[in-house]
Amino acid sequence: MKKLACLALALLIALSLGTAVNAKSLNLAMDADPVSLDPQVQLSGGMLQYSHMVFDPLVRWTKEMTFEPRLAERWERIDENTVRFYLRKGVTFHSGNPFTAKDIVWTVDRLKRSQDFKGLFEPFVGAAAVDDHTVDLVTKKPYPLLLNMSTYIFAMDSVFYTGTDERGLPKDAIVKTGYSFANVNESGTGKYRVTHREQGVRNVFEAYKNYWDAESPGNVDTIILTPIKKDATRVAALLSGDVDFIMPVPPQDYDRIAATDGVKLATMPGSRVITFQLNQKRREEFTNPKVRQAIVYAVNNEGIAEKIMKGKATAAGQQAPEGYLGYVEELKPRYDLAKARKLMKEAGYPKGFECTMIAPNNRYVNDDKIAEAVVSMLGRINIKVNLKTMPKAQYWDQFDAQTADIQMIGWHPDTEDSANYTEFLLMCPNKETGYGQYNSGNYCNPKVDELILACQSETDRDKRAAMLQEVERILHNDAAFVPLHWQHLSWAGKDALNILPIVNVMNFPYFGDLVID
Amino acid sequence: MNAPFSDKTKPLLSVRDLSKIFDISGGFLDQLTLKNGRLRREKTTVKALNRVSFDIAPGETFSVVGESGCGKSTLGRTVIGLYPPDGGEVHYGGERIDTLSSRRMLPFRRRMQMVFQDPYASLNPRKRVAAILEEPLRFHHPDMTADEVGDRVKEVMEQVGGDVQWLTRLPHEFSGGQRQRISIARALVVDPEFIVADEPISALDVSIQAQILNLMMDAREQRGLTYMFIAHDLSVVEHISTRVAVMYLGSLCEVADVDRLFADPRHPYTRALLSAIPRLGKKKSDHVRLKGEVPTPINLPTGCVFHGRCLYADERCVREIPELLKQDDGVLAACHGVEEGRL
Amino acid sequence: MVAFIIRRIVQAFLVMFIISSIGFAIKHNVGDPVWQITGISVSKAERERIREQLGLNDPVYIQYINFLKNAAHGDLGQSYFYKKPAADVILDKAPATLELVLVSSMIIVVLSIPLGVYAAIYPKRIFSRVVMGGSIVGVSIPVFLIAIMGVYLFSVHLGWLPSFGRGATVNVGGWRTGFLTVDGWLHLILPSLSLSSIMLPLFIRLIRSEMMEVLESDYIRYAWAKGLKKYRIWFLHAFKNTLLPVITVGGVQLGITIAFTILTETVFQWQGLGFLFMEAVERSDTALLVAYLMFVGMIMVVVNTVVDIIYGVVNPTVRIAGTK
Amino acid sequence: MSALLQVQDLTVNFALRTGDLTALNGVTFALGEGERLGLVGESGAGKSVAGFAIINLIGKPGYIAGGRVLFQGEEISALPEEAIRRIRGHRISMVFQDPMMTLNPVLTIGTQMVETLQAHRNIGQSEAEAIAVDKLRQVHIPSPEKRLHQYPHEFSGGMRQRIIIAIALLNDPQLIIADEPTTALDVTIQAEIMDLFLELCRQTRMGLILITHDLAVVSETTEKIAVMYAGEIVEEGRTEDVVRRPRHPYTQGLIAALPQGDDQRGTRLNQIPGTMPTLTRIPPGCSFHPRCPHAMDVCSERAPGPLPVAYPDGGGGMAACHLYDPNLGDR
Repeated sequence: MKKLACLALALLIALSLGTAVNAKSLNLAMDADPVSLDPQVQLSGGMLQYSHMVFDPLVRWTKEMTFEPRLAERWERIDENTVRFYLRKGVTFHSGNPFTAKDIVWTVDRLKRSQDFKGLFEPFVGAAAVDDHTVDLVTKKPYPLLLNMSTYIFAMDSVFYTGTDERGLPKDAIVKTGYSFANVNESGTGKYRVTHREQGVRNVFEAYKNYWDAESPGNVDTIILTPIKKDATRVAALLSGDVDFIMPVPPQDYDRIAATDGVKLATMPGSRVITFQLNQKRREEFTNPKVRQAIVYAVNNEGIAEKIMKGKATAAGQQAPEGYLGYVEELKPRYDLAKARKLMKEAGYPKGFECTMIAPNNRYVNDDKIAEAVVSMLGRINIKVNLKTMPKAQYWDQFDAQTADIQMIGWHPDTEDSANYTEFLLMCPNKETGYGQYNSGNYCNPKVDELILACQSETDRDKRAAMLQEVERILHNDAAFVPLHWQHLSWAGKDALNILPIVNVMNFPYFGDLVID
Repeated sequence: MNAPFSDKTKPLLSVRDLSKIFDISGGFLDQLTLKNGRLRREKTTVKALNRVSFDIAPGETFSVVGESGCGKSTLGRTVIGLYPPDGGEVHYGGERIDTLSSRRMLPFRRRMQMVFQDPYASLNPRKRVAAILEEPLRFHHPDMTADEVGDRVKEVMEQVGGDVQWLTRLPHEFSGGQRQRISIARALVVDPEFIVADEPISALDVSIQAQILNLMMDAREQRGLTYMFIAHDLSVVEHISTRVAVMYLGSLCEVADVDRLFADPRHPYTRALLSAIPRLGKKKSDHVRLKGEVPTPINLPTGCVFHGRCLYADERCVREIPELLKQDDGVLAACHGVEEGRL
Repeated sequence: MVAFIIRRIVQAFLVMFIISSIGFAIKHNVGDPVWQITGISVSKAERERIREQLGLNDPVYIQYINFLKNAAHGDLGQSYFYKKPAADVILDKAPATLELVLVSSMIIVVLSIPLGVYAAIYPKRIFSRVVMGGSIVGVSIPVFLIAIMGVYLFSVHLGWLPSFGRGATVNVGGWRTGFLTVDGWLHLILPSLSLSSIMLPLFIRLIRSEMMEVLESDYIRYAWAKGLKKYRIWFLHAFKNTLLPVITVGGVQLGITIAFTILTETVFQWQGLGFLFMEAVERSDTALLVAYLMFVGMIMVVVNTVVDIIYGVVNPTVRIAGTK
Repeated sequence: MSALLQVQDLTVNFALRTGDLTALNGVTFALGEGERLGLVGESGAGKSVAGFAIINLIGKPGYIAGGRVLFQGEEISALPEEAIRRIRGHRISMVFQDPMMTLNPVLTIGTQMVETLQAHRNIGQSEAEAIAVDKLRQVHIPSPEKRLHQYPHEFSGGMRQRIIIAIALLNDPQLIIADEPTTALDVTIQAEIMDLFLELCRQTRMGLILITHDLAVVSETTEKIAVMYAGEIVEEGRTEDVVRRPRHPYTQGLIAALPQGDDQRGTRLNQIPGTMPTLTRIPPGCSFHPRCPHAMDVCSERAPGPLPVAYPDGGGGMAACHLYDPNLGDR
């Protein structure tokens, strides 16, 4: 008996040693760490990156912007308002609880309560369990973005999060600014469990031994996530070997990293578009399409992408990048100073005018430098711009109050869909519906609104694409806004890391699939 | 210009029971102390002047002598109104001046001037001499024309033995003696009657001291000035004074004509002080050696302030504060021993 | 002594009150925290609801009164970002900063005293001139640059020292210390050197000029006239007197070092109060901001008190204020 | 009387950027054992420099440019630093002007006394303290054992100066150089300190150089007087001769400038016109000639050497004045 025990122990040690040999650990440095362990407390890039590590969605985006099954093995549309998902079997949460359709119903219910997600899930009636492993997602009317939204349904452990905690508070509470059970505890189905969390200092993720996805080639068992705020420090940490992987990479260090042996840089055009809005309510001049066009023609956004963004941005002539439904091939950046001057003359402003501009100085890559460049470009068509830049903490209040004639805004659609840009940035501002929430240009074209509203319930992909492209063309001709560029995403890591397969345009690296040689 | 004070029989300056207390205890929190487990507020005060009374007749040079810290400078400054007194009265030319508003005090400020010990500190280093001298003149005589002011300044400059060229220079360009001449000129320029000179020669070398003393004596003769002369150098005091007051710890010990004081000092402290004066060409005589140390004016001794150091003190001296009493020959002495005829 | 203690306590409260008022006055300029705790696509109405919930729509004076009420009970409000009481966050991060400042101060003291004294005794020697010249250069280079240069030289290029963070720490009774591990010390070297680079030149210059002044004094001349040996004159007579102004000025300067940790900690991702403050500003985490200001204010009062006590110990003519 | 100290042609220069300045110009005097000499002059005359030059303790940028100092026959001006250190505070002690500034404020009296003993003698702490207590008693400090542990600020000005004198006495020196020892003190304290000096000199046969601006103080204390003007000794002689029958016009002027007491009260004092020249502007020839009532042509051309002067009672002295140059004819 004793011998047997010894043998078993030896075997156990051998096994653990064996796995230890294969186990790789990753020292990861990002500019910030997740603000909470509750995936529904805030809708932000950092939280989604976290959710993909610890939780699994029903489906997720591929690099090609198609959907791949995760917790849903397959799905089918059963009527115009309903899609049925067939869930993966044998999946367990980190708590050990089995994953079932009930959890999806619970999760969607909670999403509809979440302050940050309720807007996105507004079109949904909810989820209904058909059986333990089948669930229907029902929308109020035909909804073309149902699958897009399913990428946000990160299954939460309904049993784990139900009831009250030791403080007597409900475990499912969503609390933004204080303690909640979900803020400090997690039970997802994702590859990694949070084993240590010192917010802002160090987060340790360990592979969950009963993780369902055995097919993934990923071989990282431990991820140590350290937030490093300062760009230069983050780069130095990689170059000195203190960390293995950093994101984002500041453009000014692209060349240095590319030139350094042992580390490599990965970049990819992203979908965040940087624009300026011309406020037609504040400036009479901006109601004249010729003036708006003149401004668009005067802005050399290719030059900005080349010089200021060091080539790590793609100059834009429209809102949506290539790959999006609304993308129109022929809408190119249009820099033509002569034409801009001519338009100004035609519009009746040969001598130009003076106006104001605001931009943040720590929100987008090189935001203040871009604004300065645009100011000098507009100077060439005699528009004298008084620019004020400020930290993002102060910027959004100013933006909201529309304190300047020209305001900068960048946008990335949470839905990964063209319509989202227009809904927030260019539809006629409407307090009731919330459309045009960030339309500080006060551009308002009923035709555009009509098209966008129509495509919201158009489930035919081709018809929908045609409508969205029509919108882009109208906006282009109207010069509804000043497009600058789509920011590139960037990551850098040691050579041994196979970065490219796991990164994507949404900037949610799928660390579970990371292979370290 | 006012005529000099003419009535020689009445005092020009009369000081009655003048007291001055300085609060050195700082802010409220500094005053807190713990006594017997209780928090108390206690003020620390320096009793710089204790009921000082004297008169100065017109034309006198009234000297106040005493050792450092005895209150003689405070007396000068309180008399001239730089410090408000905490008790007693100051009368000038028959009028009480310590209670006057600063506007009503203005004419007296012209008639009473002060000269300080350290001309380095009392002359504004960034102003030219001309500006320094013109300033009081313009202040007290706003009706004077620029030419009149200029003439008056030049006149005074020559009187103090200065040079007209000095006027364009800054104080630091002068030696100590020259600077003291300038500060005397500043006092004289408004044609005062009464000058309080606080140690005007202490910072100067012997040969320069003589120059300044002569200057002061000349000015007195020419202008009929009255001086209150504050000094610690007894041989100088003996030389220029008509009357001398001896101070100890904020109180007057003895006031007498200069001849009487130096020939026949009454108060034991005066005796000790005089015996200590070094005399040229005399071998050491017997100094009256005082016992103990000068007490602090924070905790004044009871009775006679001098009793702790006095060789003749008795039980009454510890208990009772002696009055400044007039002796047969007019000498005023505050000493029980003198009163009782013991000394 | 009683007055001294009472005064310090009153002073501390006064400082807290004033600082909290200032903190409150500026917190509305730092930005709207609601933008920082919600995703950008959240609707205006939703955002307004959150603002209402957090009491941000109340008039400022009501907010301030509420704050004071809570502060009286030791509650400085919730950190939006850390989702914990701000005071807890501050206490959590304080050890990192205090250790950094402590080590920097030691470096400053250990280096500035011998260098300053040497430069005062031998002002004309080449080494003294090099030290003084170097101190001018040191004063004029921003700490940020020194830190980055240090990282690139010692971490990236030479690979001797870690580039960021505190390394391995040990929790001793709630105090997370880096002093007990080799790794912790390695991580301390660059940040503490960078931080000390701000004050070191000032201290060298201060000690030198004070020492030179003391060396000119009558009692030093008298010490020579007594036939004392030079080392005794320099290191006892002169140095002890040099210390007096250095303690007064230096104590305050070391207090100011806390403020400079903002720069150093940001560069080194040093998870202390300075870093916290920077983040609190960027995140409009206003409760944390006010708590930080109050904590630093309190540290200043404590430093001043300690300086006064040390001064009283070194200088026999000044017993602690209030004792007579 | 054997010579305790001989100062011969001592010259001190200050090296400034603009060139050397002569602060002390060929000063010569001598002092016998137990003798008391007064070195008198106004501020800037160089009397303090002379005092410090004797123990080779002139602050930068000053240096001894010429001459020598013999102490008990030994040329101490040429000694290396360590050897002269052994003389300072041991065989020659100094007393400075302002007792407030002279004692180190942060060290106890005991420390400052014991270190002075231990710097020169190989003795232990308790033995040193015993000597210190003894010396404090000698200068009439009450309860000296207790006082040893106090700091300078706990003493009054007069007490402090007595402590400094006690420190000066610690190693039983043969000479004390007292630089304006009573200038900062009140007149009654001054009298006490001067009495103390006299008492000590008589007890121990110690030499004393009393540097002061106050002729009256010197005249009561010393046997000899040397009068300095602009870095030179212009007159030297027995105290009563110099005070009663001054020969140099400067000494004459100086004495006449002092208030003389009862018989001349209220009269104008004699004043010497002008001021003493600063070191940068010393006139050629006799440095006093611009202020001298007896100046002759030769005075502005040539500096007078030390010339012997005689007194009716057979005493002799020296005056650096062309008036006493027999070659120029008696006046």
